[in-house]
Amino acid sequence: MISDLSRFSPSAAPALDDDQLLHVSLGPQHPSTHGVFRMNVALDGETVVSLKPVFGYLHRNHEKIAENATYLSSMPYTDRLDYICPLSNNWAYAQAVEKLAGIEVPERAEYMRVILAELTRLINHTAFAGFILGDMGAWGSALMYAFRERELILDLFEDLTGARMMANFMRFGGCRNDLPAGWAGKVSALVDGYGPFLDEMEDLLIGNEILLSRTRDVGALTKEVLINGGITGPMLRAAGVNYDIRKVEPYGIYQRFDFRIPLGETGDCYDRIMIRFLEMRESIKILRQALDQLPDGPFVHPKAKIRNFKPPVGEAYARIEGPKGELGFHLISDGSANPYRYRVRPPSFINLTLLEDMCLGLDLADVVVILGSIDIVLGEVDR
Amino acid sequence: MIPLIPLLILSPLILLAALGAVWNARPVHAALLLALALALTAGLYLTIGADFIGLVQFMVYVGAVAVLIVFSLLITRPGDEAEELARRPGAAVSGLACVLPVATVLLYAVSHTPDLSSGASESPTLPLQTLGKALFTDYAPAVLAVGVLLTAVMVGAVLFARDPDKKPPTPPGP
Amino acid sequence: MSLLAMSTAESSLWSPEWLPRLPQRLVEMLLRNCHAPDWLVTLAGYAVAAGTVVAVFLTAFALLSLIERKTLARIQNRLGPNRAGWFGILQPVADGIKMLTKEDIVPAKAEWFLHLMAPILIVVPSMLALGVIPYGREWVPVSLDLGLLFFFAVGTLTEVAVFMAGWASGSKFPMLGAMRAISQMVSYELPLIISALGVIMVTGSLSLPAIVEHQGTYHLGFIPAWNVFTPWGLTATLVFFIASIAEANRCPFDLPEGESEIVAGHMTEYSGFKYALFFMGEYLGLFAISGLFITLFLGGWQAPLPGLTFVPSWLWFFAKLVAVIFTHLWIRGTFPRVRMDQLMRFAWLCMIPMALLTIPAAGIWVFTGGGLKGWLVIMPLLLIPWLILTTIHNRRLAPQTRTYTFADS
Amino acid sequence: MNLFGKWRGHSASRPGSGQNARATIGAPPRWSMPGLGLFKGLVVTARNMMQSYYRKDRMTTVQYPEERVTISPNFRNFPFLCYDGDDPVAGLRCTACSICEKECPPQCIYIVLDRDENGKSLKRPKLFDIDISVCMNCGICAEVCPFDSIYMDGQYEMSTTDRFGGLLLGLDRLAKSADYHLKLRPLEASEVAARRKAEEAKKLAAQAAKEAKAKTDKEAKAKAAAETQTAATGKGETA
Repeated sequence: MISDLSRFSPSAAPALDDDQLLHVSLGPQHPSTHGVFRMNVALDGETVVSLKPVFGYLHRNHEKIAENATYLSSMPYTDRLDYICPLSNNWAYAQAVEKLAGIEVPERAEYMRVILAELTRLINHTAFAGFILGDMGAWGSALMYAFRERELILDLFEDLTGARMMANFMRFGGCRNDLPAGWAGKVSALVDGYGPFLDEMEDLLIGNEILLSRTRDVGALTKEVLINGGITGPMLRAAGVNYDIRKVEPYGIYQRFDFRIPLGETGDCYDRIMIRFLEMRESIKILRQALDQLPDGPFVHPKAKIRNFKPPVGEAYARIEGPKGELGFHLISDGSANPYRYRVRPPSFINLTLLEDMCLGLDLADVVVILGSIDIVLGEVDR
Repeated sequence: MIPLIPLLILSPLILLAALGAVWNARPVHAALLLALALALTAGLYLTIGADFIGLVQFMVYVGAVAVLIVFSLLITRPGDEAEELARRPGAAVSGLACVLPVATVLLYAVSHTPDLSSGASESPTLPLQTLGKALFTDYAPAVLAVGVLLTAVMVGAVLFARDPDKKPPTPPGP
Repeated sequence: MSLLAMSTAESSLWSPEWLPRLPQRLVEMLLRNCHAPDWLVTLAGYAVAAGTVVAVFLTAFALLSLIERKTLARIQNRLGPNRAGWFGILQPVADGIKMLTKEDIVPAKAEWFLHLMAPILIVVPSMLALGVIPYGREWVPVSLDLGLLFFFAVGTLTEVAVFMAGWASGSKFPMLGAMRAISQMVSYELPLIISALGVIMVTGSLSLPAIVEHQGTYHLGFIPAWNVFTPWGLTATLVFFIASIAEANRCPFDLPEGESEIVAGHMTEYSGFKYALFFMGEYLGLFAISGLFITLFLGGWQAPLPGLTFVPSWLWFFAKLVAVIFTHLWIRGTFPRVRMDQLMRFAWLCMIPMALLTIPAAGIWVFTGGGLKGWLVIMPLLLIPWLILTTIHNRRLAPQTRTYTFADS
Repeated sequence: MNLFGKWRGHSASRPGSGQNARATIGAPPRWSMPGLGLFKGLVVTARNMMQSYYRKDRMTTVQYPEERVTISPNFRNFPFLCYDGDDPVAGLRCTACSICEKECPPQCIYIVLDRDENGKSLKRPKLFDIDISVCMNCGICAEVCPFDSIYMDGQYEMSTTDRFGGLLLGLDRLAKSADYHLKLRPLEASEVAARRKAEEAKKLAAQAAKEAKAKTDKEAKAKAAAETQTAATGKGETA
């Protein structure tokens, strides 16, 4: 149980002929892979010599469909990008269209959006903690605890948006409907109960020696590599790069809240887990402030159009700090009811690009943990 | 009286398994047949009342030696080298050189054993304590020599398996 | 009528202590009454005794497959299977029917004979091992002088079986699983056997009933003289327990079948009843190793307090078995899996040194005659190396300083 | 038993912004008992196991179908068509304008306008099909409908053994009364009903005004016509 990688260094792995290696296809039907992701791994013993990710099994032509549909009809499709956190996707897309058409968002809607986005962050990071334990072979206990809390938030979403996951809630210029009576109170009750739950999860995970030895010094890359690879989100911050779009390029009303960005040092899998836990604590802080300050007013801009929406000719890129990283939407309008070009910058997909660099020279078992620590959702990778 | 029936059943089986182990072209099958031969030999010991020897034979030879052979086959993935080795001109000579002394010793031992069917009327059961005492008093030098040999082998194996250059993994640069 | 007369004469036959051997006794009596030859009586007696053990443990296996799911479900705040019968009690039956009716698939590249033999060879040694464990004062299916040796000897057969399963499947994941399984079993058999040596030294016998008898007294009138309550015994208990988890391929050492990495290891290419046999072999192995653990360290069938001896001894054994198996389930519900190199390192750098230390410690214990003097001499002998080992571990493994910065802007 | 130092409550203990605050997490004890973290994990799972016997809120599952969670009234599933009164055909609010058909993201709505024999629109659907195997429950059709006709249903037990016909809902299965809507979502439905009533009243008033105007117009026209006629006749007479 001693994680001393030096004995198993990649540099010591002798160069072998291809036919001496064991070629294993992990996925698309494999119990470890998230969704239908596939890795073609060449093993020397159990040491990874090469790893080729294969994806596209869940490709749904999202971008092309969006170019042939009205602006509003793409909104429900964004739910299905990263289906763990649909509301942040909604926000990113709504923001892009608002930028394109120059639509104002009322105060109350901004607060609602912040509350929903931070709840989504809680969902994502909680589920992540459960999933990574599953990847390490724990028999689902952490996952069940995580999903129990996630269910509570999903109940709130259902009450507000009508759907647990596929919310389709944000509209250009606000939100679809106002908060139901008593909803804000329920959120603050949930936020108050979330701290103890996080304490429990930390007891279960953070000090666990097996988890420590499985995750420490596994899958670390230098800051430079991560930045050059375009990695964003908790993965980048775990390596100590202070890059959070909520601070770097504040959108919505994030500059009104007092919160901090946790940064790690080494960027290994353990730091990635820890950063997510710390981010959840910060999200709770944001949620408390937002709930306190929630103003009255319209939930959508009164002049926002639902039918016959045609933004002026132009181009817009809007990005938010999604739970998994920078989520951006790039839209080009030719003045018609459909976008001329519609492009998503998916954090999962881009974070996945350095998978092989992280895995080389490590064990097969580490590959699974590293893939888990990247936190991908195949809906977003394959689009 | 040594039970004759198990001997008659087991000995041909042991011989067959041993011959199979020698002649089988597939190394894994040969190793498994060797394990079978060793296990059957353990059975032979058990039938003549040498329980301790039988069980130790089973545990050490089937459980450890055969498994190690099999394991080394697994990690080395032998291809055609085995056949190639067998076709070498010196193979027969070196094989004979190994077999002859062993066979001589065995034949000598068998021919000098007193007639068991008349002499030992019942199977001699040796108490474990006696065995242990004998091992650590009369045969202590032999035990020590074996211990030294095994230690040397183990140290050698550790040194052999050690990685010569211990560099920490450096993440790939930009 | 004579049967009844005999049974009333042998009144002990009807005491609860004899209950598990009742079938054996009855068959023997019946045969004797029919003037069967002695060898037939003995043979039939053994057969019935073996049948009893098999029946008991197959029932226990069925129950455990349900209880495991129920316990894990409760740990995860679910209810577990509760649809088949009352509280899901018929779930094992449903599972069995499902397994039996499933298609048996043999891969095209498989060696069909070895592929078929492997599941059988997994079950047989576990059953054999169950035969030598003393379950009660009067219930020892086969009392061997070399019981412990027999147990370990047949236990080694599972390694060959696992190898056969992995190799004969002609597939990659089973091969990886077999490699992992063999290296793990070979590594953990050492601490397992070495930690049992202390018990042999103290008892002076390899016979399992003798080992239990030796733990039958009570210190100060209430502390049972189990081996776990001695300094060397405590160390050996911990080492043996951890090694037994690894031998039984249970979490957190379930690498050979680590499902998130290598699908199901050596069992990947098995389906239907062959898979069920693997499952059965694994559970029977768990029973056997836990039974041995209880016998060696937890006093076997001895009651935990002198006043509690009126309870039949085999009930105590099974109560302890339930406790040990619950611990296994609890661990499975909590821990993630370790990695291969960590597993080996842990075996060679931590388990084997500590196991080796129990041998001189047990020797000193016998030499000093136990008691306070024994404790005083042995504690430093075990504690100092343990402190050194944990310090080494702390440097490498235990939480090192990690500083997380909070950027305000 | 907090092995990992000051890592909880760090926000309170770390005042002052501007410079980066540092928190040491992940425990730097000089010597710690190996296995303590594992033990803490065991305590957590044991506590959860015990609580699962007496705390309902700990449970992650419910025993559906015997036990059901209460569904939020806002829950939406598949669309339905609303009709007023008792007649699903005559009272249907839908005018077959096809806005929902156009806006539907997965294009699962199919509408055919009903026409009379002259080819004139009857402003009602002849065919209105929703393929709920395609529908993704987004609710955009309900949102864009200008006639308060299409709403999202809360019915979720819709499994069927017929993959094709059973999942293609026609007018007969889609049409549901306004009372059903009121029962399903009282808040939304009563709002809609009030608005419709007001609109109806306004419409009626407008109609009345229009009719009155038309009447006056007609009268005026008739008068004018009569005048012209008399004039014409007068002319004719004169001619």
